[in-house]
Amino acid sequence: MESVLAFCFAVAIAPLLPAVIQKTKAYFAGKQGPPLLINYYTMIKLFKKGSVYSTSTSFVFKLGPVVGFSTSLMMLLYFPMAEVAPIFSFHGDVLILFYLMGLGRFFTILAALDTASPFEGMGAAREAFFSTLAEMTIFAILILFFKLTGSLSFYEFFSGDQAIDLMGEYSALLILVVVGLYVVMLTENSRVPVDDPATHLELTMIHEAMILDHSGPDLALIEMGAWFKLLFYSGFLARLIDPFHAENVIVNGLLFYAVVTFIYISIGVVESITARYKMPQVPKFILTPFILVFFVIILSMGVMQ
Amino acid sequence: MDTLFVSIAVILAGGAAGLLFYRQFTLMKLVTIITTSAGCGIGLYFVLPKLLQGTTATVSYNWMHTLTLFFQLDSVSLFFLMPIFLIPPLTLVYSFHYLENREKRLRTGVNYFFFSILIASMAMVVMSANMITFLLAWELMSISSFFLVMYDYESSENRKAGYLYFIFAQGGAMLLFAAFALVHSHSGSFDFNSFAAIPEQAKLLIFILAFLGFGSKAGIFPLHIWLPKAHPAAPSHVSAIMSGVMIKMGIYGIFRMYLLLDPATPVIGQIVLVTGMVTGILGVVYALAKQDIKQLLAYSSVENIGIILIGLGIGMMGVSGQNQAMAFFGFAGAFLHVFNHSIFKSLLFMGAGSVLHKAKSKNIEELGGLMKRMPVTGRSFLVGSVAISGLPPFSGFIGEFLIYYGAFQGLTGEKLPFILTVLAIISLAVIGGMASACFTKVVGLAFLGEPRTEQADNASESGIAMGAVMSIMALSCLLIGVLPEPFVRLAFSGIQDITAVSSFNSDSFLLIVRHLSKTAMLFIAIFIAVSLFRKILYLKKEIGSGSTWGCGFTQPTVRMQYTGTSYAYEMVEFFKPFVPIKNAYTGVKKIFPGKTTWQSEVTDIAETGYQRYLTTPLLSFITKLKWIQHGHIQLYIGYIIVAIIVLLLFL
Amino acid sequence: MLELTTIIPFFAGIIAIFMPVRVGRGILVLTALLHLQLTVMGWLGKITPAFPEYFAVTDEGMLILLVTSFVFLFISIYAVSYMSETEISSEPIYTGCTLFFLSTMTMVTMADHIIMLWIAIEATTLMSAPLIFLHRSKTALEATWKYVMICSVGIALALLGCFFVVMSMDLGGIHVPITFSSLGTVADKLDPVWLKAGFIFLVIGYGTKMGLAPMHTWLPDAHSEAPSPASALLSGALLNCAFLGVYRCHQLLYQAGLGDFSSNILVGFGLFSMLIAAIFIFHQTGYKRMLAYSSIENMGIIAFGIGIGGLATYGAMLHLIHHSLIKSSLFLSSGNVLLGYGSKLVNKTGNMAKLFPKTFTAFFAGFAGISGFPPFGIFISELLIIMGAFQQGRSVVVSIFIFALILVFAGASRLVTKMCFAPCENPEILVKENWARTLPSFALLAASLILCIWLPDSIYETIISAIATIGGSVNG
Amino acid sequence: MIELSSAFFSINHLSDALMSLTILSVLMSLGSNRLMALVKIMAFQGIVVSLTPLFLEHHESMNFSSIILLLIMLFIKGMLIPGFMYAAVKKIKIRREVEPIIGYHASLFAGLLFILLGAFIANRLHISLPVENDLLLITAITTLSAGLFLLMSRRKAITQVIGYLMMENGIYLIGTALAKETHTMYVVEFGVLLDLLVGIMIMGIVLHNINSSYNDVDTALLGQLKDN
Repeated sequence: MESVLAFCFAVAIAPLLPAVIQKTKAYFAGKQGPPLLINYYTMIKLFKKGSVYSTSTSFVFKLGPVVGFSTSLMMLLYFPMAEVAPIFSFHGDVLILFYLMGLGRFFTILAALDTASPFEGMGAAREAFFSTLAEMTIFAILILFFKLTGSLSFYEFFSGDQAIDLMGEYSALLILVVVGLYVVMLTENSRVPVDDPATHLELTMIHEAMILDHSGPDLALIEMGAWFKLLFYSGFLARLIDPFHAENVIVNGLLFYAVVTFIYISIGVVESITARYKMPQVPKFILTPFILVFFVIILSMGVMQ
Repeated sequence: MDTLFVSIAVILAGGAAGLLFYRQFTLMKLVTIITTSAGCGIGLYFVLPKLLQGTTATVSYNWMHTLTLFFQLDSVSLFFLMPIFLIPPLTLVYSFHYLENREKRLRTGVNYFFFSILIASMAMVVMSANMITFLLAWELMSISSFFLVMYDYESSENRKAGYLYFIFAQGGAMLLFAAFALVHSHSGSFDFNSFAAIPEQAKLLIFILAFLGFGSKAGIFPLHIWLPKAHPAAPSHVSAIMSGVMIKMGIYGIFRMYLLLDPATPVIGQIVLVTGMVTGILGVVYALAKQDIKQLLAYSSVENIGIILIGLGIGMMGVSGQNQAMAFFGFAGAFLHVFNHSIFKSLLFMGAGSVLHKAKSKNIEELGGLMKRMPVTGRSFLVGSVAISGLPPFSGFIGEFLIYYGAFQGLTGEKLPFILTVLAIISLAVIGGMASACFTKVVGLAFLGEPRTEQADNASESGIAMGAVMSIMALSCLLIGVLPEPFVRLAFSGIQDITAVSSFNSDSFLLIVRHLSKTAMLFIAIFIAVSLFRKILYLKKEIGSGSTWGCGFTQPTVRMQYTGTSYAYEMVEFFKPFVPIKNAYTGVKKIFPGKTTWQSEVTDIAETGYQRYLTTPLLSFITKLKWIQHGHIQLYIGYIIVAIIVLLLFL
Repeated sequence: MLELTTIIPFFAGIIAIFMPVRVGRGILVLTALLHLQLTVMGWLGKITPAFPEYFAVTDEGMLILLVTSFVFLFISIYAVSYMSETEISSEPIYTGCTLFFLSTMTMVTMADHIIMLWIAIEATTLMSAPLIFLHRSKTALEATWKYVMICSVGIALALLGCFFVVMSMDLGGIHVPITFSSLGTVADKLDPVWLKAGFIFLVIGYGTKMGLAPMHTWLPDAHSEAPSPASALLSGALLNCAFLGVYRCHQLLYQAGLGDFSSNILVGFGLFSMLIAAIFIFHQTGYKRMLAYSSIENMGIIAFGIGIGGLATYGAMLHLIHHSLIKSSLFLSSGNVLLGYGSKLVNKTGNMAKLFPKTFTAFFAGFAGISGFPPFGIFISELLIIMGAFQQGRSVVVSIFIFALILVFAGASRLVTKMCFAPCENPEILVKENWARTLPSFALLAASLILCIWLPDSIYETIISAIATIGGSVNG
Repeated sequence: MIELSSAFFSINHLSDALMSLTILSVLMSLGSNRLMALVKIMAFQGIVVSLTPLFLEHHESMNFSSIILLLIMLFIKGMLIPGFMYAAVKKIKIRREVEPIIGYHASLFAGLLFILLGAFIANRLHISLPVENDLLLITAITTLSAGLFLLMSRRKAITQVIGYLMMENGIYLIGTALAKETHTMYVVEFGVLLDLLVGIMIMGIVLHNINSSYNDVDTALLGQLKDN
């Protein structure tokens, strides 16, 4: 029951948190920024609308948002949000979940290519490339976590005797992992400095360029999927760095979401103080955390023995 | 065992029928396809229960007084018999509408004849239990597949491909001859059972020879270069069987050799693993770089061979590191991937064949928009693409999951094994990501968007036989992905006779498999729910249609679509030292620039390497020696005298 | 009276020369049949030599006699049809000379006396030279000149070798007939140095005839210029006979305990021949020359196998049989190609698969067979030779062996695929193929195939006892 | 050198005189550029060589049949073949060997080297030889080598045939030198005879054809069949 509630809460709060980023950025720009509930309004607005489909597209175009949304939702179902056991969990779930994210990406890319638009194709190519690089880091992190906990499941990473704890034995190693995961989060969720969703030129976009032709409820599904995904990644990070462990589930949950909000704010800060990298620089940026984590794995070999 | 020989006989009879009745084109196709498929059916009917029960059988015949033909069935061979009997009937049915040219009826008959020989010889390869039998079947397999590749011999590209394949086949066979002969020199016996008893220090060399020999068939890097040439050359049902089944015989050989030698040295596992990683990554990068669908699929086969080898390598390292779980899942994963790959790669090749058949091109830069024009082909190709990218809930994921699982079990190792395992996992991830990129490219550019040429625009759906087969295979990809347990069990029974892992208890893992299945079903449920939700949202709403948003550009043409070259360029460039890209750009000159061109070509580094360091020097050396036969008798007599003098020096 | 196998063709040849063409053809085929009949009777032990001081029935001799007789029958059937299509100076000369040729080759297989063997081999040169010159072109003349000149020099050296062998007898103080069979019994008493010197000259001499490099130089010229049935005979029968000479000498040395010396020489010649063949098969322009070089390669393989000893000798003997069958089939097919396209150049041919389906089938099957693909026997023989070589621990030489095999295959398959599949530039078919000219090729291939499936006991036992004399056995 | 000179000083038989004549003929043939002269020299050499067995010590007890054989040999080597060659040369317009591959002076020098080589080999074989007839062996080896040398160094087909003849003579001499037993006697004679017959007949026919198709017997014309 707790798990279901935690899940519902996560789904409900997912649209709220990105507004925090916008607020932060507005603060840095000296503006007031949109209201915190802006995304809910957007959602309702989009759901009410109809859509215009390009004559070039086929059913795959409509499949994209649905698959993307479903896969993001799956992540939340299996991830222990707010330190509550997830609804589903089994040994090995991380593998299938990250691959499901791959499935979502696969169809998003296809939907983009279905429009026959050169810009969307360009975005799709970058998405395919950068996410492959990010995947390397993710799997390196999984290797490390398996080494530390002997487990392949989100829940087991953070529970049981060998749960990962930043304050624990390997804190030095974990700090590097946190940095790596942070970069992966920025990459996978198309944030600055990898991608700039707020840019004006389609040529320089990645994710936004891919969804140019989506409208109405389809676009809403895509947006929601993106929010879930961001929540999942920040939740993952939060579980790593969360220093608080309260007895009460609700208090614990609140503390957890406080950390999550902190991460969102940090994203806002990063977006405000850095600019997007030039495209050729991006692979280097994404590869850096991989090298970090790989280094950590090598180190762990010495530590574990 | 007799049933198997009956099935082989029926298959061969089917092939012979192709030759006999070639004058009645349709009748010939029907008779051949039905008979051969019946033969395969008999085979499957025999193999499946045997595999699940785990029985073994042996038969031997005396041959030419001194030699014996020795056949043996164990779980490994039974497992590999599965795709051999399963895929060909499907491709044959497909070929009913694929080979439609009545004028080539004799050639079609010949094609069916060699097709049946190929099936029979592959079955014999897997069944054989001594060197002679094995090599006999192996060579029959090579030569019959050569004829299959040469079907469209009118094109010089195809002839070159056939030639290249021929050389690699024969060269590989020679290495096998050497490997087996080395074993024979130690054991004095032709029997496979004698392998394990030979001295340990000889095993590494023997394995490497055999690895290269089998690898040239399987397509390990850099012995793969015939694949991307032969597969585009062959008719699609042949590519399907060659890529789906035949190259797995190379894998079978490698694995069989390993089992027989039973080496203690960990080096062998490491060699296999490293080769697998290199093959997998470079295979997929080249696949990404190619614009010819069939060539791309061929490189993708190289990639999948890499994945399978990674699985085997993980398993072998598990055996040498006494890590039973690692060994078990490595082997099982490789086996399952062999099976899965045979299905989805055949499916994809058939899809490519269907495209080639109707849209008259296999270059994705000349296709586009086929999803609407060829719905069945398009949908099944899409399913195949998702499956081959290893994405859930389709079959490709299950095999890769097992390999991942095995590899993660191996993280308990030390030093080199540990680092190799880590690298294996990361390469699998990279391969997975790149494969998605590669297949989004194919599907996205060939089937989606707007047609780039008139031929593509005029394409229509292929014949019902082709569509039906592709749909069946697509469905089975989904089935294996959603209900993997029986198939995982199948893979488990495939490795039950391997002594190193036979005592491993896999029950706890079957639980995980059930979870995987549940997750897949959950995902599908959510997917359906979301789709319904979306349907509801769109109820009674205005749905418009218009042209794609051109970002302000008002006169879009189909040529503006993103090209495959550009799509892949950045990713390919990332691997630049290993994947040479040649660009030719004429540049913009003058104030009012004229027409300008930009060309990009990716050359296979192995191919150029062979050319630069092997064939060119060798040929120029050979040319330099041509003066020996220089036409004048005086010199010839001189040779005789020199020969005498040299020999007299030995006196 | 096994000598009848020599005498009958000889007189038949004389008769055929003076008979009209049609009768001559009949005589040719009839004699071939009769010869095969007598040979088989010889095999069954029904007839034996009448002059035991010169002739003897030996296992290896009978084997080669059978192969020669069998191959000859099909070649002569083919020749009947071929000769009616081609322009040659005089068909009776062809008929007569092939019969003489058969007679002399038969003599080689039965000869036991050292000098008788030498005479017989010399006689084969004499009888086959007119066959090469049959087309009377300038190139045919040149080929004949080279053939006669080089072979004569070689054979003269072999005579010297014979003297040396006799010399070694004198030094050993032995008084036995100079036959291989009696020398074999006292071989250990022969003077080793002179025996070895004798072997060197004999192997050079007979090796010239056999086509071992570097004495092979006449072979490509002669094979390419002779009419195809004659080329088939040269390759399928004559080379074997010359090989028999080498084999006999090797046998003698083995019996004298000098087997290592002669084996090493044979291995060296074998490898060198294979490499030379490989060099010239690449970029070869004429297909008959290509086949000729392939013969050189195969003779090299046989010499290599015999030299290696053990299991490889069995392989070499099988190789000899199958090479004869397949190579003569190939030359017969090449005759059809020559008739069809009117050129010996690979570039002038093409698209055989469509233009000459029957010939193509025979030609390609033969090529596959000669390259060691099953279901033809060379697959087994090469495998056994490689295995035998590894068993003897000769890994370096066998690596060269394998390298040469691959090289030859790469070179030959390029030409063959070109001929069979590449488009032909001017598809003007001069002479159409027919069954009379393709069936013999198929029959020879079928023989190889059948021998690969079912090797008759008597042949097997004969091979085994033949190789036992040089220390070979199937069990290594 | 000492061995060599001792060999020369041991001329005390008629056979040794014949040997010197043979060597002389060899040297002359190496230095001659006229085809007709060559043929004559060969006839001379043939006669001398055929006569040699008569004057060897161990052949003194010859029987009737071997005499007959010897006579046949004399006939063929001294008359038949030279006659044949003579006719051939008559028919051909060209009378000279022009531009040999190796010049005449060099050829003569090579001839001297062959003599040295023969002496060297004869010396090496000294101990194992049944008959102590060094000079015969030296002559034989010299003739053989010179024959091979002619085969390799001359362009005209006729000269090559002559080289072949000379080689046969050398082989015959070696056979004679080495043979001790009577049973080997026939071997040598018979073999060489057959060889000669076969070789020369065929070569004659071919020579005739070469002449009629090329109007020359230069073997440089016979270099069309090649692989480079």
